[in-house]
Amino acid sequence: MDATLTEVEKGRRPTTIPGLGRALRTEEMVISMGPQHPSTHGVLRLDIVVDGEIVADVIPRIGYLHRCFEKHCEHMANYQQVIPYVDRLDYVAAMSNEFGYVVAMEKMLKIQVPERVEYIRVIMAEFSRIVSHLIAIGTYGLDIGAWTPFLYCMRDREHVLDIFEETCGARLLYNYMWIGGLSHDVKPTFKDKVLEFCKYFRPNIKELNDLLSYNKIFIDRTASVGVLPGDVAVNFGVSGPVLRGSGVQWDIRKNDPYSIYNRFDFDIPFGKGEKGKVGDCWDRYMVRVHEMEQSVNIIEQAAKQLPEGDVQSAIPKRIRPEAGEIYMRTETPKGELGYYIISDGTASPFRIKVRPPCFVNLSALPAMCRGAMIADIIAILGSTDVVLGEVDR
Amino acid sequence: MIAQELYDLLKTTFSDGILEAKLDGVIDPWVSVAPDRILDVARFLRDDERTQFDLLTLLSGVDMTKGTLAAVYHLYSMKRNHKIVLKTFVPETHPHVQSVASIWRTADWQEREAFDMYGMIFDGHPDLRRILMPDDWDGHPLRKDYQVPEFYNGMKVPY
Amino acid sequence: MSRYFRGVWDGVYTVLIGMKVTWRHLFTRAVTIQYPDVKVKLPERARNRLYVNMDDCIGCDQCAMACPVDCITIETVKSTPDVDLGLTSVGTKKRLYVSQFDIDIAKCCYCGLCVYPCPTECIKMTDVYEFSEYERENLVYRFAVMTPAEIDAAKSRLVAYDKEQAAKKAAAAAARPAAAPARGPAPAASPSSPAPKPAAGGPSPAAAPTTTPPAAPAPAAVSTPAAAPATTPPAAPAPAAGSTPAAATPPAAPSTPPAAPPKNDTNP
Amino acid sequence: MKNFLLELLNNEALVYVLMALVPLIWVIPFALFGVWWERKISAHMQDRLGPMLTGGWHGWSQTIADAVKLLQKEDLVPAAADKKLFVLAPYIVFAGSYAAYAAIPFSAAFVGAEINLGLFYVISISSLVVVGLILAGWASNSKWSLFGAMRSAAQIVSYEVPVALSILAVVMVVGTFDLQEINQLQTGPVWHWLVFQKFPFLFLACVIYFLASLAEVNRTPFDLPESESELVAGYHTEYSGMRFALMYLAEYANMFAVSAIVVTLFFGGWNSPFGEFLSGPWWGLFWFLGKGLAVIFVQIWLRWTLPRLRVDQLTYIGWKVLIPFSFAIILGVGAWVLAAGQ
Repeated sequence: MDATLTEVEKGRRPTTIPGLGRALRTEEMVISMGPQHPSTHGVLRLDIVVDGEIVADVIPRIGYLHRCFEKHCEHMANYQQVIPYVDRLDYVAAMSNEFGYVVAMEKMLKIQVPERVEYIRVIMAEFSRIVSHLIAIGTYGLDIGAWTPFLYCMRDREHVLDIFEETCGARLLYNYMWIGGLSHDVKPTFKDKVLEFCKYFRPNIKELNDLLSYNKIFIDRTASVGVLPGDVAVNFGVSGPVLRGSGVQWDIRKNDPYSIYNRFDFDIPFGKGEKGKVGDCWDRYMVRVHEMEQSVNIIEQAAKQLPEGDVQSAIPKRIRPEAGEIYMRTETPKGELGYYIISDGTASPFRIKVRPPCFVNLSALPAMCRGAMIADIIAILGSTDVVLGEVDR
Repeated sequence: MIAQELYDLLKTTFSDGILEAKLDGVIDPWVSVAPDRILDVARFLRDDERTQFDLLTLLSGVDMTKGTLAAVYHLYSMKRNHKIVLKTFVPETHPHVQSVASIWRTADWQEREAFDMYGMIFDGHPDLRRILMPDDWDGHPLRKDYQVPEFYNGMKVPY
Repeated sequence: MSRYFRGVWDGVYTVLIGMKVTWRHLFTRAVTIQYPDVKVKLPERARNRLYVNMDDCIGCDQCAMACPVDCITIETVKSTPDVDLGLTSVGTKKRLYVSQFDIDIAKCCYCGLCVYPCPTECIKMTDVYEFSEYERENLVYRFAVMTPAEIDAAKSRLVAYDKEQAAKKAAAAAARPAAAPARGPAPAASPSSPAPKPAAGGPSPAAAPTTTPPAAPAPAAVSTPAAAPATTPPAAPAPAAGSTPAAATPPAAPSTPPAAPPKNDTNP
Repeated sequence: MKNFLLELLNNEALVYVLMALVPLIWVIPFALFGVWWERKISAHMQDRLGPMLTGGWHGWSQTIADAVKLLQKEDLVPAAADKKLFVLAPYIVFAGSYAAYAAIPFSAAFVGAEINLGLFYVISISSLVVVGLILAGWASNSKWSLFGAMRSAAQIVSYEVPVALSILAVVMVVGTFDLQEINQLQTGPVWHWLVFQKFPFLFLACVIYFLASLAEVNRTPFDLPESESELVAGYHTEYSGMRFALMYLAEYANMFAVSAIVVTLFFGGWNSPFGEFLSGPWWGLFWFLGKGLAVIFVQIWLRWTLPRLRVDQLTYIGWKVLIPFSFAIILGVGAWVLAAGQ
């Protein structure tokens, strides 16, 4: 047994029931939730120490999906081959992962990519934010017990995936953004389809709010549950909607802009404690809903400004960065995704370390869960929106 | 605060703890700290009014080859919007670094990962266990001299 | 108290709103399709099963090198200058027999990185996405069209050619100090002592820069250097070519075990 | 019907056995149909189609195929389970829900047992289900099952109270526990139905009874005992094959039983909504089953709309919302009856 469990066990003590006259031993029960469990969003295992339905402690156990991403990268023949692997980190928002990686590599190689590439990348990354948040929201409803919003979310997601598939041929793992450019230029009908989607999608957000977000049962389940105060959140290093849900107005797209995000007009939604306390599950959830609206705004602006040009002109013939290192971070749907890339001057990477937002966000889970109920763990875990592909890499 | 000022500040505060620095000609300037002073440096950087590094963005282990391991700390201050990279180099034979999990709680898991992958021992860590690999795994896979074992618990490791 | 009633009212009201939404959807058209009966036309860029047009493949190995998961295995045999392998559809001259072109589609991650470097655009991703199999073995697609007999023939021809070249070279080397007149009979006297040297010296390190994949069967690779010089005299066709009894086709050439090509330059 | 069979067979024991089997003719097809219907409704609410292949028209025989598959499955009992109780539990669950059918008046001519405390009997016998659920949870020797069982015990026990109180309001109006008699009192046009009597008290009583009955049969938003996202499947996590099918059958039988009570108490039971028009024993059966299915439709509709409550909120709603409101209704109805009587 490991240290954490025994510590909890030390805390067990006989409870004297008044009137009964003798000590009645109560003890905590350890429930192993996962790795096969309907709502651990993959293969996460939580050892839950419960006292009745009250949670005394949660010990996450990860690594079931560990696929040696960093070791693989060190054995790649070149930097380009890393991109399919990068796709598989946060597999529901693969475009965002690629975006972070190519931005880092371009900064390292000092490549200036054409305007059109930047715009398309921003559109794709924001689409992938919408896709990821749709899954997060849908499965969150599923965790709370509402089935129907999940399928509405999936329905809308398909429209985005259609656009992705038409552009690069894949629906989930794209390998679309390359170092210095894109694998394909977009289709001529792309702009119309994007604008059409924006028009289609906005009413659906409202419908989702009617069905789920403002439902009294849903609010009861999520408001004032799993509160993570802002300063604790920063200390835990959490990022993305989890951090913003805690009321910290922090978004790398605004605070440390990369690519061309400084050209667009958008807001950073953050938790205000509308229905409960600041930093509860409902705030984290609602930040995602509002972020989808903001993403639609960005996509609309970008699509309207989309310049003409060649998307492959800046792709280098051979990628051989000079020895050195870089840490580059981008705002993915899950939070701050950073790549710490060390090059030793050869064609294959010396070290690629990912700063996985889900990994860091998950590490704050025990702090949010203590004192909650079993049903709340599901709600809290769902609201942190972890993707195990990224946690375990 | 730019890197040079930070370096000067650190140098005057911890004269012997700051070993070297590379501030120009690199994308991210870094300062190297002695492994047994990193806790003090971290606490100073977080608490001092001039620095206020409230966010440990990334803690990563690196195998520098030639028998040296490194722990790399990417620090960022949300309040002051500046950043610095700290590095500590330790020999592979004695990979002991002070844990900063008491300063930034995010270091808890990230140090466990560095321990798991590189075998760096973070002294003072509350719960230093493997995190991604199985508990009974031999060796630390991300070291450059790591040999992939043929068998794990009697099972053949196929690739 | 008013909060209590408010809560009750909110509960009832929001539930009714939710019910209105689902009621409305009860009568909207389903967005799903009946998949095996109805199929969506995939866009032209769809990335699914890999296909290789072997007529165009020049065996350059670029796709195998680009693959991040090493699912492509290519082996080639160099052709002799007297054989014309024809042109590809884009007009590149083919210089190599492609004796093996295997794609383990079970490993493939459909990234499409193999498609871009191909100089003749012969490897491409199709829109075929239904190719499940009961046996994992069936997922290894073998695109090479050469029969073992043809491979053996090509190899032996190459060995013979190499030998001839070596002999020529040796003869030329011998002829230079011995001046002109010895030129004519030199090829005939080929199995003299210096002849097998380049053939044996070339492939012996086996692995290094050839196209030989790591999966190449070890015993064959080991036997090659030993077998190559051993079978050079055109006397023993039977023991080496056990796998192809019907391989009587190669004109005046011995069979060699199907192993790595003797020469190591596969650059197009 | 009993008298008719007695004349025909002249054997009392045989007649009782036959009478006991009659509701099965409805329960089993209903469970099969109900599962299919629920899947179709949920599918269309979610912009999908649901099962479409098996059997041709809209996959009508999908659940039949499912049932056949479940019956063919290997009979699994977990190694650590208490085998006897584990085997026994599904039967108790099913017996509890099936026994309620004895007193349910399907039509003017058919009711299994004409008990003059029929309503009382139904409420008490359907509580037997909870024993089966606890047995199932305990015997499985799985923590998830145990959690589900404990939750369902807590839930069913707390929701018995609002169920009984809301029924009490009805009994105060009609003055009888006999379900057949309650039906006869509602004969006539729609406004004779009890749900429209003493408006709005009995209407509210109807709503309260309906909500509480949702909790009794573990339907969303009160499906905590088997909440699939928290407790995997609650008390029947470890069940598979035929036993699982039996659990499922019991769930749907129970669903119809509570709907039948709703229909009988508030919506005129087997009475035609058009007074004398289209009435009679067979039409009565039609109306009764039709109304029952309509109530089940609302149950399904709610299930596919709402999220699930938490266990403390569930008890909150039971004790602090439904019970005070039912007391208020009893007061109101009592005052009304008193005033009307004088």
